[in-house]
Amino acid sequence: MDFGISEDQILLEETLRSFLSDRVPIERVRELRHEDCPNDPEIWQSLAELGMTGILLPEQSGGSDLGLLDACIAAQSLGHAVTPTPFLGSAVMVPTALKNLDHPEIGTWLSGIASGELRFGVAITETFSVREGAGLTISGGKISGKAMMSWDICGADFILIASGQDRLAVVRSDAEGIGQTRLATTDETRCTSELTLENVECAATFENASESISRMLDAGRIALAADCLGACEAMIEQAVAYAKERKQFERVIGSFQAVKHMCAEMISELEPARALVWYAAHSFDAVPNETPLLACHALSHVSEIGREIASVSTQVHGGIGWTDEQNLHFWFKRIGVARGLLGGPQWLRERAATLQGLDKAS
Amino acid sequence: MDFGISEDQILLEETLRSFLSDRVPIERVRELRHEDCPNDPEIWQSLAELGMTGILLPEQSGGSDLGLLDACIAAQSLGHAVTPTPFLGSAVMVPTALKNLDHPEIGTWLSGIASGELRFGVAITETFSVREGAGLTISGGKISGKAMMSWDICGADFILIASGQDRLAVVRSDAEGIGQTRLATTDETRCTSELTLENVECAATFENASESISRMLDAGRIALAADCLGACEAMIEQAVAYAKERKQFERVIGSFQAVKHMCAEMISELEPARALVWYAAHSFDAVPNETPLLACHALSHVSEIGREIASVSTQVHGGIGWTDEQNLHFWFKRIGVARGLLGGPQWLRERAATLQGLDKAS
Amino acid sequence: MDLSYGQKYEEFRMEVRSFLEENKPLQSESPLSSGRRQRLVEWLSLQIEHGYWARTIPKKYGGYGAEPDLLETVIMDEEFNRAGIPRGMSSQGPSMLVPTLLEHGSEEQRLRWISPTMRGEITWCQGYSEPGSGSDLASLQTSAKEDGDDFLISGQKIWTSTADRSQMIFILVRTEPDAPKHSGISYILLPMDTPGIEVQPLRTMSGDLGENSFNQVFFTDVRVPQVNVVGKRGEGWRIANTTLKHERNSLNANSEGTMIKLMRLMERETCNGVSAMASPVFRDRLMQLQARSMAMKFHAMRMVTCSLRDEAPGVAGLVTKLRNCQLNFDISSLAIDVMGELGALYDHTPYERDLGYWQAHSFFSLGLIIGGGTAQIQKNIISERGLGMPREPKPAKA
Amino acid sequence: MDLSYGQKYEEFRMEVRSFLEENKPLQSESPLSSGRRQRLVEWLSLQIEHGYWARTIPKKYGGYGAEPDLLETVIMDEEFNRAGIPRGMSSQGPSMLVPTLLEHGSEEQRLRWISPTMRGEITWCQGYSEPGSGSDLASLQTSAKEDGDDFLISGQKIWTSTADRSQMIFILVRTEPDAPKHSGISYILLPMDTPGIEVQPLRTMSGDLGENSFNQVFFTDVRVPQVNVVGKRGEGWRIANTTLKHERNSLNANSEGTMIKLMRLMERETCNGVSAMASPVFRDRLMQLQARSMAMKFHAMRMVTCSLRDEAPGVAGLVTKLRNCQLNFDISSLAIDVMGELGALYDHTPYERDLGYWQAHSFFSLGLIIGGGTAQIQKNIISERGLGMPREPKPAKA
Repeated sequence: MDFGISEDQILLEETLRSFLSDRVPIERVRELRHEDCPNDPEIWQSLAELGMTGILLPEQSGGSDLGLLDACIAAQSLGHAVTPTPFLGSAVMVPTALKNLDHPEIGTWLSGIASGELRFGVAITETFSVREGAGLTISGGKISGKAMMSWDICGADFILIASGQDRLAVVRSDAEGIGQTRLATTDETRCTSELTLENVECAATFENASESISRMLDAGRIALAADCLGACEAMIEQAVAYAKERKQFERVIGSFQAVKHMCAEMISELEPARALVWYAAHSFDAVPNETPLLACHALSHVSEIGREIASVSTQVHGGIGWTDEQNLHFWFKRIGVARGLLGGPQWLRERAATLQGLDKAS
Repeated sequence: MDFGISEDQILLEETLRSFLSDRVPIERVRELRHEDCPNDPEIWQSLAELGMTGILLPEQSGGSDLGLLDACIAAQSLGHAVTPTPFLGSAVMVPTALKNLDHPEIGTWLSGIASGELRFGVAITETFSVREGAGLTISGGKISGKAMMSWDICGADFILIASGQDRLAVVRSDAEGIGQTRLATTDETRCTSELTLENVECAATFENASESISRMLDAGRIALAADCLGACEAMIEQAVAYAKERKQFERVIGSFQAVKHMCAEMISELEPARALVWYAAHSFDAVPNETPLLACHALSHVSEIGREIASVSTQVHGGIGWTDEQNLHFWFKRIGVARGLLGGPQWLRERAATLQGLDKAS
Repeated sequence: MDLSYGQKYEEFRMEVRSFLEENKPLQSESPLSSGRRQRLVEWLSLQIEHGYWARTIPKKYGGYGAEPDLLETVIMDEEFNRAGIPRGMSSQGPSMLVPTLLEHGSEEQRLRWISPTMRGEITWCQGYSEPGSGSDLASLQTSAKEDGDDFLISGQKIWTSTADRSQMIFILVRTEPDAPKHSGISYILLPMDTPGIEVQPLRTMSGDLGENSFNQVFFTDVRVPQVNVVGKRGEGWRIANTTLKHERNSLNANSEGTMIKLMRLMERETCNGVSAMASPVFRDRLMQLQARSMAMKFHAMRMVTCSLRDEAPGVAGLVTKLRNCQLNFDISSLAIDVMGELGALYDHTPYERDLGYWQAHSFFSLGLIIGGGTAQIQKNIISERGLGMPREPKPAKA
Repeated sequence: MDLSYGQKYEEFRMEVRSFLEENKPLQSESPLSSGRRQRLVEWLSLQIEHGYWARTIPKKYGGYGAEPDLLETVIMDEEFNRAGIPRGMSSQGPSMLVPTLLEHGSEEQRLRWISPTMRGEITWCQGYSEPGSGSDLASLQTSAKEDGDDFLISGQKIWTSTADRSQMIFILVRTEPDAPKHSGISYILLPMDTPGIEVQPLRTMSGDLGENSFNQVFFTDVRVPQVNVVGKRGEGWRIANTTLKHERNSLNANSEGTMIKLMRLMERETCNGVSAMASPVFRDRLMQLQARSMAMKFHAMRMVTCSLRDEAPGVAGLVTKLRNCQLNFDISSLAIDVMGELGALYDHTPYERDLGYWQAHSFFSLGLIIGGGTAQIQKNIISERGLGMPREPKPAKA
């Protein structure tokens, strides 16, 4: 019995965190927000060199064939550093969806992801939330319709699209008939867009892909929870560090019981949530029948404590925490946007109930 | 514009509080819990002499013809002193229900309440919550069935019963076919029972009484909120007083920021709730079309903050607050039991939404 | 309890209402647009003439000269809000400086500053907070050194709204460096175009650089005559507390309008074909907020009544800001939640709801929880002044 | 991560399971019923013989003498829970005194007390808290004055569970009144039938006077030999902290079973013909609690792993009690809510659900939030020891 991360996983985390603090410090994140899209291709390439983009891919694709827990450790570090990157879509969700499907191109695509040559956008929001008349239909190898809140479309080579609960398609991002509009959110570290498709030629289509879609969503939810957990961790660290330095009333504010208890509340919420995310990620490979429920609980729980931690750690900073200059808001907003990205907590909880048949009660 | 209680109302409050602290101190409440029923007839008689039992009744019945706000000030004082009394049923709900109905006995009954000679039990739970197969039917002037969680049945002369949403009946408590079983709750200051009726002769029945029933429930909900508010107030007072006295770590615990902030949170919830209860009570006589919504909001809101205040003020006391000896639990439990008595907060909120037509959204 | 205003006041209400119908005021133009200043001055002057602005300020200082009457104020607020018409001035000159001058200023200062300030001819900003002095405002370090009949001011202020477009600043500076921290502070007026003043915009997390923006102001040997001190030298802390009291009241945003906006949003916003209002879980949260919002509304009426009756509101008077800020933050949180993945849209992007109001409101409410004394300071005040709990003991010297 | 136990441990699990199937132990009898003591001693002795009790205690002290193995402990706990069979002893002798004696006791004390304590022949109670010393335990005032080779103990203890049926007490007393408060305390063992000891039951808000009851214990010139001190005189505070650590761990109630009980209740409980589980609002609260409960379960597994790996758990090791107590209180709150007006039924009244479990659980959880160090003390510890935040400054002498 060993519930925890291994030495290899600790090494992975240390390597990635040291790379990120070195190469993508917050100053670099600040610069990137002025680009049309924050997803810096150089970061992606470096993550590929570190083995991160192929973390879930088999060795024959050039991947390192690790599990979702490893991917989550990476996601947590990326959230901790608020790194702009299509990791969640390209390195977690797309590989999960495609690696068990059958198509002649898949090998090439997956190798391209592992080597960092290819990046994928994902358009899967409508599998759980249809708004603004969005929706997609595939007919005769062509796909048409609209997808809201697609991720990482800018600069992507391909886009993975879910049309309904059981059909997937891959299109080239430069295929004729594709239109995209950047949808700016408060989070300047994530690329989100509206995608319109008019009779777009699919590079591949997959029917009866419901299992792939739900595995993809589960993996995405757990990794997003990990990203958000990392961001929470960073906010608490900053709040505690600031409280130990900042003086008011001739004392460091961290010696005031009110401030201490705010920090104690935050960390006491964070630590058990870490175990929940770890177990959810572990289950994905070890006990997959438990995963759908755990994915809902992990993401909804982290979303809830995330809102509280984001708000309280900002409050610990006082007015300074509210300035752009202090940078704290990058984490605040990353956590805030994660809250809706793969289903809001309320939706996830109702799904958790449904998975247990509890909604059938009369 | 004058939003607040009047000098007469302040006088009423002072008179009642001074009577209660004098004649029904907590030591007397402790004694009464060992009785089969805590409703002491002497207290009722004294409340009648103070004009409390007839507070809502017209002068021709011997009442003082005051409004629900006055009754709520009384209820708040009774909650503040955790006084065991059938005030809520006999002096608020029964007069509200009966005074606009037509029956030759009503004058006698109301006069009896005002003078303190009569006490009523109420069996109205099934108008909002049917459990355990309860329910009542009236046929040919006889009533049969079961009512759960009826109040103040012990020692009552009559019982007011609602059978469904639009029919009321009054029965003599000693009529043949009536059975009652005391249902003990955690609150030892309130008398609750199960009532069974087998072909019981009604002293009066009223059809098409839906307006009377809903007015009665609104009045009851607002007065119960006031009772609970008074209990909350008393708990905060006790917590603050204890925190100013109790020393730990060579300081009074009230000088610790954590304890201060707990008290500040409690009082900051209490004060606006007071205004809500006042306005709800005021609306009952002045703007009755607003009352049903306000009654739901007042009781559900006070129930929510009440749970928090009861728990936090006990925590301020530390282990001592958890002892029987400290008496704090009488308030804790009065608040806890009020939470379900006329609809739990979740039920009341759904009703508030329904009253605004919000449940019709699709 | 009597919630009618009575005939006299209802007549006053009708007067205000017809005035507003007749006079089309300048609407929510950018404060920076050309020609606006002139229209603003005209509009404020017209209001003063009718007594709807500067109502209780004596005529000799350029006001209308009426007796103070809280109900009239409440009615004017209600009617301007109802008509959706801004009073025209939200700067800190009329709301904070003018009351201070009336209470502590010299006759000369009153005669010189009050009238043009109320008419909008002069915009003021407030120089209180410093990067090192937030909750502990009295620890401020901006210094004013005597130099003949002048002071030379050096230091830095932060959170200075409208500094970029103000002609004047009222500022707290340390004039007596050796006095105890609360007794060494003076309250000084000075022009923003004095040499040595530099204004830098301060970007906040909301990214907003519009009308609600903030600035940092840097002072390097800024010369100001000693006669510009308001009240006595060294008494600035006490004088500033008069204005801070005004600020605390002005931070009490009413949530009624926001609640209505939220309900419209929830009726309109659909996910998978079902409106947010049709979700029992969202509806339950909405009803919780509605009850809290109503409680705060009636609480405000109670506080107005206390003033009318000249009663001390006690602890009830101290809790408003704490609860309103949290309420507003929670209202925007529900709004953001019902919009799901679109709840984070911002910055005038397509599909953004209510012009990005909800995210902005959320940032702004969080700022209010922090600003004007953090929630922690509020709770200290509530427990100490309101409940009579002891102050924390002074720490022993290390 | 590897959550399998491996073959060796699965075999051990099967051994425990078949032992439990074969041996019908004494069930949840009243601890006061006659003959129970004898059956308890037999049952505990049988367990020790097979190594399921006193497993790691050396043979010479009456234990089984196995090497410590946390997984074996976990498996035994799981299997006893699964079978619904109590270990037999929940008193503070085995859980708190015995570890202390093993660490700090003299050889003579170990030989004399450990074996009969583990076998249930002696029941111990714990005399730590005093009415004036709750959170600030080190301020305790019960005094032990030297009198020849003895001490004379006078004072009062509170929250002394099982004092009414214990043969012995381990107690903290002040032996050096002039020493600083943490250095004047000694840890002493004494028989409860010593003249001068009086036990009074302490009723709590839950009204419970059963197995979970508490007492006050009064000491008037109670004579005890000085050799009964454990460890060195004046070192009681340090020694007691060993046992307090054991207590903090033992307070970590697992909520998994309670959650299952709540789900059953919600399926069964109907209002107006609709079950509580069919209410989206109640279901949403249930799912929130389920997520929290799962998080605490996995957190506990992480903590066990830390011990297995001999890793320091850091701040994560300090948060368990705070979060579990609040979770348990919140679980019972939902249960009480779904029962509506019947949620308050108590004291074995008709229609009471689950034998009054939920109200009792609510009172008990609130007690745990307070007991064993209030939530406030927990948060001090988390922030100071876990996050390295500074202690509050010592107050200046008034």
